[in-house]
Amino acid sequence: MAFKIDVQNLNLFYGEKQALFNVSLGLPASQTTALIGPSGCGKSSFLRCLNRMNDVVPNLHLEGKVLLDGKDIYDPSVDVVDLRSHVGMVFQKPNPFPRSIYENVAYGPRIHRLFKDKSALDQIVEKSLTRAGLWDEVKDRLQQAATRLSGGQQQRLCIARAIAVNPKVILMDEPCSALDPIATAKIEELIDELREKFTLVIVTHNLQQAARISQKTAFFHSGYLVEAGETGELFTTPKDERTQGYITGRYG
Amino acid sequence: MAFKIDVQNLNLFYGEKQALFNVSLGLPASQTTALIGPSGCGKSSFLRCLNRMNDVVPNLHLEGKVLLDGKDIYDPSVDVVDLRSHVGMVFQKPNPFPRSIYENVAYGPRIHRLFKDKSALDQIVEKSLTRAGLWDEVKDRLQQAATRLSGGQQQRLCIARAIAVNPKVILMDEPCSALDPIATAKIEELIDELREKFTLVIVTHNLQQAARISQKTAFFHSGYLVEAGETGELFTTPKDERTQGYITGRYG
Amino acid sequence: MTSNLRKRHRQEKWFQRMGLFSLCLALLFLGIIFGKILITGLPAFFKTEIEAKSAPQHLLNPYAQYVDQGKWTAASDAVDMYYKNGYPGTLSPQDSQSIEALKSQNKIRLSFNGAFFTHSDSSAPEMAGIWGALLGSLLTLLITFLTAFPIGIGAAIYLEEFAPKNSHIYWIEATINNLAAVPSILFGLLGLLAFIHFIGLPRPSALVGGLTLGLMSLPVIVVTTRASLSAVPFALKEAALGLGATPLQVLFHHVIPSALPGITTGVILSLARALGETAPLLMIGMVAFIATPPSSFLDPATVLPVQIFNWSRSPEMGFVENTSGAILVLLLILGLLNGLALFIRKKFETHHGF
Amino acid sequence: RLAGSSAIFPFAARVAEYFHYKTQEPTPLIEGLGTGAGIKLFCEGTRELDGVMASRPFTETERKKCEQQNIDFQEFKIGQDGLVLIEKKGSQFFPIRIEDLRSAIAEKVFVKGQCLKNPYMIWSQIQPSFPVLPLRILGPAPASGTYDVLLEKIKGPCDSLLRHDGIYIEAPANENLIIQKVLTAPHTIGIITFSFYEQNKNRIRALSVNGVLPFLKTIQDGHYPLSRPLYIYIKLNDLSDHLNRLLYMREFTSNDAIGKSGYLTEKGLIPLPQSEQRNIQKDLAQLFKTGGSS
Amino acid sequence: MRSLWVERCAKVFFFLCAVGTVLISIGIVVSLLGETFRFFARVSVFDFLFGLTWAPHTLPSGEEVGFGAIPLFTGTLLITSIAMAIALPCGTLIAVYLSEYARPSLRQVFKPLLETLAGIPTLVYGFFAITTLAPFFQSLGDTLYITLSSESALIAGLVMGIMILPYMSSLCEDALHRLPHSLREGSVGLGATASETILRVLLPAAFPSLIAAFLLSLSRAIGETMIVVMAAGLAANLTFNPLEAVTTVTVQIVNLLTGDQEFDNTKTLAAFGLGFVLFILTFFLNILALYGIKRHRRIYG
Ligand SMILES: Nc1ncnc2c1ncn2[C@@H]1O[C@H](COP(=O)(O)OP(=O)(O)OP(=O)(O)O)[C@@H](O)[C@H]1O
Ligand SMILES: Nc1ncnc2c1ncn2[C@@H]1O[C@H](COP(=O)(O)OP(=O)(O)OP(=O)(O)O)[C@@H](O)[C@H]1O
Ligand SMILES: [Mg+2]
Ligand SMILES: [Mg+2]
Repeated sequence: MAFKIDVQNLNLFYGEKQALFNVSLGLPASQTTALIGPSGCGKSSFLRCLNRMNDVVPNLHLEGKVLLDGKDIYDPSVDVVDLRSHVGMVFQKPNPFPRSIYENVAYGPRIHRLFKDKSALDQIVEKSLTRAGLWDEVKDRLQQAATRLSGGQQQRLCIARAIAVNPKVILMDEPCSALDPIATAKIEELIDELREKFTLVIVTHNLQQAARISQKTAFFHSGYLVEAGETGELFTTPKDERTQGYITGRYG
Repeated sequence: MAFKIDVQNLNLFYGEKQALFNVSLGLPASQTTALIGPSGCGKSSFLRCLNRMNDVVPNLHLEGKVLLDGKDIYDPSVDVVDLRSHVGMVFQKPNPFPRSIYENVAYGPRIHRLFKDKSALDQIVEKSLTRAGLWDEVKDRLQQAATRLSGGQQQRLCIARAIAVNPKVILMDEPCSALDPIATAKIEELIDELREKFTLVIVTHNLQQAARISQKTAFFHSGYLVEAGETGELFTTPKDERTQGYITGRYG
Repeated sequence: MTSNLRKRHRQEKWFQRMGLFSLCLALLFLGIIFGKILITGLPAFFKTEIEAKSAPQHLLNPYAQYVDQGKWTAASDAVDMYYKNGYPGTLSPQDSQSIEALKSQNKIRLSFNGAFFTHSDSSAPEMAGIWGALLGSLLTLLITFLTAFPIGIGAAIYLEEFAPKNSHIYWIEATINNLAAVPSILFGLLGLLAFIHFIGLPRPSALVGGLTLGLMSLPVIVVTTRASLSAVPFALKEAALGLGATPLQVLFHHVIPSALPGITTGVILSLARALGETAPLLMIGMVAFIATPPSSFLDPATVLPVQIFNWSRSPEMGFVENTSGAILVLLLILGLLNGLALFIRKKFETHHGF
Repeated sequence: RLAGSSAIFPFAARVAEYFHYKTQEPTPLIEGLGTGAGIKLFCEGTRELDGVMASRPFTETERKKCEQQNIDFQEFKIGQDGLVLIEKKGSQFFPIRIEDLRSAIAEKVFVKGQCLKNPYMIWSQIQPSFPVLPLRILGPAPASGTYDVLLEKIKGPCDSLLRHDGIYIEAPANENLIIQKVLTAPHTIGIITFSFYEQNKNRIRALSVNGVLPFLKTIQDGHYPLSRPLYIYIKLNDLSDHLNRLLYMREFTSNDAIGKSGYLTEKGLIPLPQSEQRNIQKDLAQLFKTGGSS
Repeated sequence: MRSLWVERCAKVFFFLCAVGTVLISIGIVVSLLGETFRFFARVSVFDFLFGLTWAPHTLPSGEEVGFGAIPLFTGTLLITSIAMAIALPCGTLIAVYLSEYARPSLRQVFKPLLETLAGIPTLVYGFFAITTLAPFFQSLGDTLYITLSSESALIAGLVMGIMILPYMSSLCEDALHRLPHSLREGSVGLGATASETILRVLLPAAFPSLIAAFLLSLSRAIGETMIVVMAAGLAANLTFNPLEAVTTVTVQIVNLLTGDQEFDNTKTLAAFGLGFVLFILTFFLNILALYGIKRHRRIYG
């Protein structure tokens, strides 16, 4: 099976401290992969390796390979700016720019010059917002400040913003943890739709959520990838007893 | 049935905006009552009325009665400082004082002068920490800064701090939402034990949690108390269709 | 790599370089200024001395005949300049010859200028020192502190913790913010009218200077204190309130301790600013020749920056050195104050776990 | 305790120190507030001022104010101050006349029977013999006493101020800076007081005015046209309790101070002619008598 | 119940402190107003505010002439604009560099350094700027065949710019540093370069604080006295040519009040008139800033 992203023997160090131990994981295209595990096990660290968001962290040291479409993204020839336009990211807390809704979505296309004229840009914005299920709610107030949207709307706006640059992969780090159930439900629905076009990787604390939305699940524990596999299988018949302990809630 | 706290026809206004509409709810002694409902429905507002934490909010206006052991806490003769020593509160995010663990727990007894001498205070601290299930973990480092504890430990410390003034009622506003599953499990266990001595009121977003730990559940919706009753009953045979919609996850 | 991408990277590099360039440019200018201060100021810490008996009177400092200054006596300003810089000034050719003669006899020497730190102002640069001004600055600053600190903190606490959020308070806030930006010279005018003309306090005393600078520092202290008070997480106050603490207990047990590093640094920095202020003090007449160091707040006093200002416009060449020397001392004190502020901030910063 | 003109400030301070060393009395306090502020304080009567330093005589209103407050005072003209036109040593020297100076710095000049806005931009426009250099003159600012003196001295048929079109530059009250600027910008003429000139003689050079160079002597005997008198006014109220005032003035007017080679003369104060000096000393002696008896 | 009156007293004390602070403001206005009125009794407001000549003088006829403050304000404006033209871009760039590009260790060294520099008395800058920088710029001008006189607005402005620079960049750095990290992540995660993040996200987001920093620096420049006392002349030329000498309001205030004029004379009263206008000016600037910030907050939360 060809993975969209293939991580091979990844070791990650924050200074002296090793945060990831020899992690190998393939992320299949057009599927949603959920990363679960107790707090501090390295889920976020792993996720951030996938689009080199870790680059700016001081003293960070990394070994191993991360192949995107077969090409190592840590190769010196790879341009990280370009890479991130292919691998988008959505964060735990919605972080819209303090500008208008329109500008938020137009930001990515603008910096990457993905459009010819104003109307093309308008189209991109509309399409992205529609995909993110936000268009109907905001179409009359595109010029309004994005920060005045509700939390769930903001998070969907962030997703729209990420979609707008037309990435291949979208990484999400606990996108729903700051949201209430209704907003969460909307986002889950959205994730399910997006799967068709994008490869999705989602970190979540919520096992039910992982079970609901993902096709593949990877369980991390204190820096090790303990188990990964088809979601249904992993939740029903975990092979490792640590996985079992975690998903039954007996243990972290 | 005599309620520890009996709320009668409570209307709450933030300036012009009404946040609670004619809420009447009795909170039985030595039981845990869970408050559930979608975001913004007024759970926190309601909870904060119970120990007048809302007093500092500007433009707040309140009608109705809140009886604690039959006495209206909004009566002008009631001293709010005294009231709060009877009705403790634990918040969503653990908020220990930036002092030692010992000082955190000792703070309440100190300001209320609840002890005779140093050894009595030591005893109070030990007892509270033991009740909060934290004593074994911290007994060797009571003088260490509380902020260096992990999130779950901090939250238990906050509970210990609330217990230390020997309140009758403890209010908790989403005490586990910032915690990982293991820490959550520990807190839930603790809540279950505390119920024997205290009357507990807990706001939570997590329906499973509400079902696990509470004896009575109240469902709020956009400022109205839609339904309240025995937890098992409410979750299995909700009377209102809004309740039904919410607990089946179909609807906010 | 597409051309678009290459262009963006080029822009990126240029932008970064511009930042670095600005930084270097600013450092360069400041470096020039400080280098110059150091070069002109250092000689002020040394002075020329002559063996009193062997030299003509007029080569010695003008007061040599009235006070016995021991075997070695400070030479006159002109000799000092000549000996240090070979700069003839107002010396006659005979004078230079006699200095050369003294030199060959080892009866003239350069020694550490202790008098610069122990003497007060004098009209003769070779005898002038900064002690009186330093003491004046200290007394003035003390008054500034005593007035601005309690009132400033009190006002900040009221506005941040107790004030109702209504339009009156809004105007009070706006006014205080404005005051923080009002030119310092206007505080000088206020001091002149209020303290001297209206109340009739003695002038030029540390009291009036201190009060004037106090007025000036007050709004700054209010603003910085408010900033650090508002940085105290609300959760902390909630926690204490929830335990049944009174508002005052919350304030003194939690809010102020948490905000203390910020408050102290703010206060120290505003005092540092008051220490270096000249213009408002010119207005209230602290431009004075005061040879006796002040011994109380009502005594005539001047402050270091005003002394510097005064010296800088004196005709004698020696005062140029003295000016720079005094500036060096002033900078040193400011540096120490800033260091102290930094130390306090680093040392006592509370780390909230949330 | 004296306050007033900053022009007399250095002299008064120097005398104060000698006074201290000679009599062992505390050093008097000298404040350089400016003549106006000094007189205001003096005449308000509430202050402890014993005297005021002035670079101009009292005006009528000031006298009246003092009278209202019952303040008696005695005027002492203690010397003169010369204004020196300086240039950087080594620049081209040219003798200047008062009329030339007027043409250079007045706002309106008298040309062909008319008062016109000053048209001169280059020295040689004023006098063909002058160098072909742009006019650039640094001098006192309007609020200072020196400015008024300058204005008075160059008074011509047109009642005019000094020009402010950038040619006459009103410099800050810090003459060291004027000297600095003259040194760094060649072809600039500075107008400074004699004491500063004395201290910096080796770097700058004076221009002759009406053919007279500024020396102690020429200013003293009035040949040099640009000079102004300096005064000290001493309060006479309760003189018997404040004999120090007179003692101080005795020091000030002694030969040691303003004599031919007195220490103030070395500092650049232009002493009075012998006869006038003797008169002042006599006045002072008189005061000693009456002050002591009353 | 317990020590209720202590709570009350404390509250009253704090309130009085706040009121006291405001009283200072009122004190300034009132004290200036009295003298200002006396001044305007002699010189008409119109002549003062719109007159083009500043050369205070009483004609023998008793007429007061030359009290036109326009040259002082244009002079202030000119010097301040030059100063801000330096401090604004340089200050922002330095702030951006320290906050976004520099290694944390570098930042730790430079931040306190900036704060220390910002606190240096302007007298120091004034004195040495004139004795070192002015000749430097002058010779620089000479090599470029520009006559830069040492009291030209340009040099005074440059020096003031350099003086303001540490203050400005320190304030801006604070503003940038306070921005949540999530904003940077959001932008970088979309594939923006650092400069794009800064220019399009961070600076707009920090806009209110930047404006506040700018206006604080501006007020400081407008109110700056000692540098101009030492650097620029006192020549009240009505000009916008930065190569000519101009003067500023604050300098004139010092000059008028420490001069040899008779005290209750129109010239000295003019100082209070100038002070009053200056106060109104800074007040207005700050209200403007406050309004701008509020507006921005209202739009962008
Ligand atoms: N910048 C950093 N420097 C040093 N250590 C770090 C850094 N970031 C994370 N770590 C450490 O690396 C480990 C993994 O952290 P990571 O944030 O990836 O965990 P996580 O699984 O995302 O946890 P959570 O569920 O709480 O978000 C933790 O022990 C953490 O303390
Ligand atoms: N201080 C306040 N001023 C004005 N309105 C407020 C204030 N606090 C809360 N509200 C409003 O009152 C309503 C109820 O808020 P509340 O915080 O009680 O909801 P909640 O049920 O706790 O929601 P959540 O689950 O998100 O915490 C909301 O619409 C909220 O916007
Ligand atoms: Mg994480
Ligand atoms: Mg809530």
